[in-house]
Amino acid sequence: MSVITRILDKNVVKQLPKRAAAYYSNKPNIEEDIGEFRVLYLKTSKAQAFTKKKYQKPEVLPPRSNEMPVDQNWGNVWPGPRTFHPATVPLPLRQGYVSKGSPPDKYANAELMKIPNFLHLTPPVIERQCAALKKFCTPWPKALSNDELCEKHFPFEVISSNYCHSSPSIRDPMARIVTIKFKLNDLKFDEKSRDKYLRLVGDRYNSETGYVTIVTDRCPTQKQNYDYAMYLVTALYHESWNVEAWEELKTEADMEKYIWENNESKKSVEKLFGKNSEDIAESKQYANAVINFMNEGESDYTLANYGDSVRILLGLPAKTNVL
Amino acid sequence: MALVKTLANLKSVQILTNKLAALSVVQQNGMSMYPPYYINPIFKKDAQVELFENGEAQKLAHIPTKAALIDQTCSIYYDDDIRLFRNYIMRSGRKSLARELLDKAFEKVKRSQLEKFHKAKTEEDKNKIVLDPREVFHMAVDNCKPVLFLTPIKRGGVKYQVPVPITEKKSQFLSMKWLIEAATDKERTVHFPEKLAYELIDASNNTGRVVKRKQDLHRQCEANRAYAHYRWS
Amino acid sequence: MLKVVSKEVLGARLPKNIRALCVATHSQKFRTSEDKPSYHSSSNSAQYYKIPQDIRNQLFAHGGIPKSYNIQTKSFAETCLMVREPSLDIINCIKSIDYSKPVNRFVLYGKKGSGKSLALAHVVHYGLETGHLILHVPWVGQWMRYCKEYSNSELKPGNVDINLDAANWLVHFKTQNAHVLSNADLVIGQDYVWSKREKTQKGAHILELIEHGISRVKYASSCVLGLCMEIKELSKKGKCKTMVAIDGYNGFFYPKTRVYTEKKEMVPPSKVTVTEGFLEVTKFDWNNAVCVLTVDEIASAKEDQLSHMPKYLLGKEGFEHLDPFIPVAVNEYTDKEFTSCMEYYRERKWVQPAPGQDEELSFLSGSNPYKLMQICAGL
Amino acid sequence: MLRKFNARLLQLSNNAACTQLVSKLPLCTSAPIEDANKKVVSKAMKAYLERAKEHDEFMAQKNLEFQIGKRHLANMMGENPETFTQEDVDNAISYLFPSGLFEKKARPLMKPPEEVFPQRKAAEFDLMGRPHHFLFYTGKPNFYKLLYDIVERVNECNRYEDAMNRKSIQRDPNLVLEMSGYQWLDKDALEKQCVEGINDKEYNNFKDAMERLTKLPYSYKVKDFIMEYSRPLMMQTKTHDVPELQYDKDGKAFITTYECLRKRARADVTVSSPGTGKITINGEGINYFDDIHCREQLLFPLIFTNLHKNVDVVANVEGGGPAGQAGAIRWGIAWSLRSFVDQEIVEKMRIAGLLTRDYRIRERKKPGQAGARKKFTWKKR
Amino acid sequence: MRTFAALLAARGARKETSVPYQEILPLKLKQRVSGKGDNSSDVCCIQEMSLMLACFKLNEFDQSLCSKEVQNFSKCYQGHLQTKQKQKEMDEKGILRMGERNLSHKQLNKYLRKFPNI
Repeated sequence: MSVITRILDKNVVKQLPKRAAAYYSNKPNIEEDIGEFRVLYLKTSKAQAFTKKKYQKPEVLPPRSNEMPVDQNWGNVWPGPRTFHPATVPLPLRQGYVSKGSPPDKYANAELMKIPNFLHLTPPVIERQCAALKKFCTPWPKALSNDELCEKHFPFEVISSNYCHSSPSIRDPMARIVTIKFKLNDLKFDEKSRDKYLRLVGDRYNSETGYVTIVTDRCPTQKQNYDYAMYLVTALYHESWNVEAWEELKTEADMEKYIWENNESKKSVEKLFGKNSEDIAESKQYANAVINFMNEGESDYTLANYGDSVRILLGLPAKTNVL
Repeated sequence: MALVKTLANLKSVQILTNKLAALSVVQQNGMSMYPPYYINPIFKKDAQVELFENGEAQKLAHIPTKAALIDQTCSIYYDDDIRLFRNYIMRSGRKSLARELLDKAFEKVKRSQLEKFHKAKTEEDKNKIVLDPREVFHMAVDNCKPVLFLTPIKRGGVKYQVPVPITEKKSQFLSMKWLIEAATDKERTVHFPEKLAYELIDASNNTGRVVKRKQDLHRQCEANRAYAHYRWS
Repeated sequence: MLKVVSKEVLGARLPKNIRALCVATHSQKFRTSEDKPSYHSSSNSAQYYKIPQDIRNQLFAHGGIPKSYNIQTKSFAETCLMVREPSLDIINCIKSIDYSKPVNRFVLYGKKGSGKSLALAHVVHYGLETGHLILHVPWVGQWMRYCKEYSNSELKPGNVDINLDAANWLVHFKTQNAHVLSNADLVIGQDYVWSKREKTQKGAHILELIEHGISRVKYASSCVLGLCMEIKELSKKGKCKTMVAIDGYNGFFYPKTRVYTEKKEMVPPSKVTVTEGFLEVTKFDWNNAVCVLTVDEIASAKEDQLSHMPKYLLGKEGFEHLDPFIPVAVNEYTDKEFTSCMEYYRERKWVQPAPGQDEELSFLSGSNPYKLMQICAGL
Repeated sequence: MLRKFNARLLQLSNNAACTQLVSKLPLCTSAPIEDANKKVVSKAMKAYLERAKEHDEFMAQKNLEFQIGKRHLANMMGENPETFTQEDVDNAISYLFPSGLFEKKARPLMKPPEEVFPQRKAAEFDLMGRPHHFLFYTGKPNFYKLLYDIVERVNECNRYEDAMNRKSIQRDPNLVLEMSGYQWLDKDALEKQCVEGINDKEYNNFKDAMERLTKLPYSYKVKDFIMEYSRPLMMQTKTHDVPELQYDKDGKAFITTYECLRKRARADVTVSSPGTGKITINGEGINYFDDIHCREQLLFPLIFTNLHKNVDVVANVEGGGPAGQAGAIRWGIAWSLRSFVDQEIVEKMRIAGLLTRDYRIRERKKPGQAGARKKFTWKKR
Repeated sequence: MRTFAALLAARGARKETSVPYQEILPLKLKQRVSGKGDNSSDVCCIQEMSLMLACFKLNEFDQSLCSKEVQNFSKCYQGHLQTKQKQKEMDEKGILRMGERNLSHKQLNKYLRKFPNI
């Protein structure tokens, strides 16, 4: 107990006067209550003469969103695409990540302005626009119920794009491009003309789908490009039926296909048996195997096929399947 | 052996995980791409079986493992020592060349052992010949391992060569290094695999240059044994 | 939900003695005691047969077995070949050949290291056994890409001789056909004038031609050419049955060679003297013979090794030269062949038995015989 | 000085004899308890109350804004504002403001203010300015209380151990607290729980104390306490979900793993079962790789799971060298095989390092030196 | 003579009391020790080593004949390494144990912090 009293004595009792002084000094000063005493300045100083005018911030109006009724027509407030504006959007949005504290709000938040927004394409707005457009649409012809029918009656597919947007010019350079698509089989060809057509068309023909695609974009307007495409289609068709004099000079090396009759293979078989190939019983299937082998390229399958036919031709026993 | 290693891993893991939170920006494991608490993979099948039997695997369930290296597999032909040896042979990262050389050396070992095998008259002699080149390799490395080595220590301005015991790891390294050095020290006409095969067979029979080198080292140690108490680290 | 559970296998470890037992029980089937190829049938497929030492010396003393396998035979202390499907197939066909008809050409093809040369060796062994005169070229690439020496031909201006190789081949031919060449009927059908003083008379024994080529190396190439022609004529006359076996036949059609003229211009294979002879004997315009050829990527330069298929390797010219031929595929080991091979290796102590070894090795090698041999070498 | 004195006093305040003494002394500037009715409150309290009022007003304002905003949003989206939930709000915001930012927290949001603004600490002292908490003057009362609690638990365990020893009862060895699957609360979480800032040293102290507690033989007695301050670690195998098997037309099960990366190589790997162990790499077989060690790498996951005879592998790989490509395919095979094996083997594969993506890549060369690390030879001049 | 005496007087053999003592550092020992002198000698297994070397010499350095000695030696060294490792860990942590003689500097510092000499 004595320890405590000693400590108390040391810390508290000795400091009591100080504390008391501090206590009373906190009391309100009586003189101050009367008011400020005017001072008479006899000598004007420079500092006194010039008082800096305080900068007044221009008054900022409260955001427009405060006045908005909650059942307003939003499509009228935000009719078209536009960068985000905090005062117009009545949502307490926030964006950004800070490690401590809350994310920054929408005012002066550049991040919100950077990202795209769909404020002009809210569901009710889209609905309204669709409804407005509807009266300009005609019903789909009933006869063209499926894709096959469409393709049958309209084998020619013309694809072009029109653009409508709010740039200074109403023309878009992309609008001039015209693409024409049709199936090659819809054109009537014989073997030779078809071959020539394919050579003329080049990589515009897709052998997997059977479509020819012609893209024209060299003229300045869509109309011109369309006309040019039509011209191309016609010209290509008729040109492929033409036969030029030099086309007769085609040799074996220029052939795109292997034709057994024209080749060394036939000669050697004839020489081997000493008679015409028509007289050799097995020559037919041998010829087929060689043609296959040559046209489809070398693979284990075609080669084995070739081997088998040679065995039959030469009268050798078929390949024994060991195992 | 593998188990001892895994246990060592485990310990280090515990220590590392404890330290993990204290880690701030600087990683403590050098330039490694893996965080320090990753453990080395245990990919040998028998090592894993042991791991699961003694329940250590349970503790590993929460610790991520590093990816197995490109020359580590669980194949029956995988051997840690041989992998090490191959990497010692390797120069400037040409691992496939190193592998080719070592495989050729093993082939040579096998051929010459087989030749001896076919020449041997009695069954007893035949049984004595080790035909597995990998076994030959292990025998050779074991036979070349020194038990002591000399380290220079300065005392009173004079350098003394003091015999010092050697750790298992360093002894193995020296043994492999000597084998490779012996194989590189050759004429131009002889190829590395041939020479290496020759050295391996010699060393496995406890003869040859490398074993002699080891014995020479031991001899020197014996001569300097009086300085043995000079050692301090 | 399909879940393949593999539990017990993860820990599969067998003690050594049990391993040894496993190996001992299901062996023995990988060998056949039948060492005559003519008796080999599909029941012997995937089995090894031993070539007797004397026959080996006669047939393959100067090549015929690839170098890597040759080393292997030394380590194994015996020469064994596996009876495989392609060679069986060819032997089977040869058995049924009507020799009066034009020559049949068999072309062995397959990926690198799939065993084409060894299949050819098997067929050659068969040829020896059935008393064929064997016209065996161990490796055309040796002539076209690694020839020992070349010089402009004197007898055929514009051509290039590879005399040392040709002489070597003549020696090879002589040893291989020692049994047939003793036949007195084999006589030359025309005069060969080598120089003013040297000539070989019509009606001389064919051995004289060979001997001349060996002793006068300068004329070796022309001798080879002459020999081919003579053999063709003799076969036509029915004096002998011939088997033409050429390894790396596409070398004769691969345009890039390492044979040069004296002006260091590259020589196409058609301008190398020996080529003509071998092209002649692979035509179908003769009879009493059979051709077995192999086409191999390795006979062409590295940058042209794009496919192992015969038409690619032979080119248009080569294909038309051979057409119609019988392609025979040499594939990778089947499972049965693979196990048999591994059994053989184990029996020869080439690999030490270990559990799970076969599966692992078959995966690593892709069942390719040469790759398997390479991988096993280091184990 | 005063503060120190107060602390001293507080230590003593447990002693009942002293309380009288303390209350009698006019220590603080505030008036004694009897005058509490006159609504004289301490300065600290006054400040606090002001702050609290301000905060409440602020929150009310924000709440109102949020409610109005929500109605606006419902109106924009053409929905009924009464049934417009927070989930709808989030969906609407992500539709109206499609942000592609990687960090999800950084995307635009509209949340109730309680979630947006951080919580404030409530008053820790009464109207007179006297703290509620006995450790108030440590500055971090909650944290030090936690340490204090830990020591309490340690003592408790020790006492229990002594009692057991006296009774000579052996401890049941099965009742061990297994902490291998747990991790202590991290610093941020602890700070949040204590609502106090904690520095690294203090956090280490906390961890050391907890570890000492768990190491005691009878620590399982205070398991609940320990668990409160630890979080279970995720099983490594469960860090990624194993995908369900897909089936093709023939009823074959398969899994395709896209983007298997290693070094500069990139592969797409399809594993299908049942199969025969056939491997196809860019249309070729195993021969695609010349080197054996690359082939071994492909074999590694297959032989490890013993499925090398039961599955087929198709891989398309591009970029990099052979080793990188083999590594990429190895990872792809292992990653796909998870769907074909059971959980135990997945764990085994993980321990074998098959399921870890190898991120190591070539280190770039630095300017001013010969290589990535190698320096030029030092030349004096 | 006189001048010399005068010189002496001028230079003045100062009295001890006239030079005030200045305490630059506190006049007591610090509460810590540095770890500089902690490196202890690492000599071990001398006995085993000499036995082994003697055996080597006897058998013409054929290691197989001295396997027992080699084993003893390596075992001794392994044990030594282990104890060293353990000691190091202890030192690192600075754990105090009762009745330990050779204290590391970390342990000493810990003691000094607990029982400072005033």
